[in-house]
Amino acid sequence: MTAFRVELFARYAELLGAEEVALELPTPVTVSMVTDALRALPGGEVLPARPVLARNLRIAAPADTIEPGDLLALLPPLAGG
Amino acid sequence: MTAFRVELFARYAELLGAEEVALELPTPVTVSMVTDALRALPGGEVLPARPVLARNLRIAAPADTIEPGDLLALLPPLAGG
Amino acid sequence: MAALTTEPIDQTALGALVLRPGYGAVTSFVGHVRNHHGGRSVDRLCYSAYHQMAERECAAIAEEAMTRWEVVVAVRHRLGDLVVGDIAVAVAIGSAHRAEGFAACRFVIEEVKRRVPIWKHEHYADGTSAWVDPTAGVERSESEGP
Amino acid sequence: MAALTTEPIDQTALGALVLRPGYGAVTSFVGHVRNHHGGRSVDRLCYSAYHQMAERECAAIAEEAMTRWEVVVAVRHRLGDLVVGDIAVAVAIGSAHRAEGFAACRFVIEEVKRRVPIWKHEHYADGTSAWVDPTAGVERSESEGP
Repeated sequence: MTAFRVELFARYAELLGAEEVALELPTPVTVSMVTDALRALPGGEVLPARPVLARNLRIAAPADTIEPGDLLALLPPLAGG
Repeated sequence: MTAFRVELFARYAELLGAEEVALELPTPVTVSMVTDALRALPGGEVLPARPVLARNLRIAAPADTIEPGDLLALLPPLAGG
Repeated sequence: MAALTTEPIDQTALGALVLRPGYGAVTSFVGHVRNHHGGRSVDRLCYSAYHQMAERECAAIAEEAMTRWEVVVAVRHRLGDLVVGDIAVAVAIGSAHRAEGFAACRFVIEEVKRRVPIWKHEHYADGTSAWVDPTAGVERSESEGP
Repeated sequence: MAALTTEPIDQTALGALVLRPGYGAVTSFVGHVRNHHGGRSVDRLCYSAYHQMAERECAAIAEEAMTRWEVVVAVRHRLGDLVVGDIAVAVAIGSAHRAEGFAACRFVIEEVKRRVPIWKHEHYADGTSAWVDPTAGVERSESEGP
């Protein structure tokens, strides 16, 4: 198992009622495993099927592998500018 | 004959040593007659063959006719901006 | 220089940052808070960001522009509470040539909107609020009532 | 509003002129005096104009832009003595949409350079001076030394 934390922002932080979530998943962990685990949390059911996850400050692909210590963040649709 | 004045600017005012020139030409007066008359003045020989003349605040064509009271100005190459 | 700020953005100061003695052209884009969105009357809004990634993306966008064109780039995005008319985002491009300045300015503002993790929570005149989702129009917030 | 001014141009004030509550985008172009031209080191310069025609052309250019795009236009050109770094010309465009703002801003600055009767007398570090002729490079002034 690998333990890690995912930062949440804006509407997604509101939906899940937290700015950070701690997860533990069987190694090797992929991005889609993380987003599926977030969607299984209370409030997570309204997340899109493939929400955007950033890994080490870059948008990650669903099949990317998560390493221990990676910076993870779930990104709602961007609305800057 | 028609009498009129032509305003001069920038390098052309320097060349002709005046900011305004008074001319009298046989009616009907055309733009090219005005520019030819200006080129015949002392210092005017270095003007281009077809210098730009503005008539009533618009660029005039060489064959345009000048009416008494028209605002005339000889424009060196523009260099604004 | 940090791209994100909670202080009001000074466009003149931003333009001065990209001025070089040999660069005469400064092209800029400034986005102000509008008084309406999606047919609703906007009172105020709040921008938040994934701070570390947003700074990284702004720096990367500026780098990309400076690689593609011979320009100097400055970008600022405001965070926190803003009212109608406030500057939300500003881009300034210093260049020797106009064409490069316009191309780089357009590129930077488009990329900022596309790539920088910033979110906008709008508060409307009728007391409601919503997170703005440019991919789907305006979503009603779950946390605040109509 | 007069386009020609002998006072320093305030870019922030110009941007404020084109801001409307429903128009969030302000696109601007500012041209500063450069420290060189045609391989020569520029100290200062003097802009002069055919005042009445220049005002008329600036107003016509703004009108044309406002007809072609849904924008608000402000243009200023400085006259008189300027030093390196001073703002010579500034264009600000207010619009609801970025694309229109960029298109109108580019149009206005190109037309100002092409159509407005303004002339530039440059003074160089070596003590010489010349009238700038964009159609032919730099012409040596007849009235001043080598």
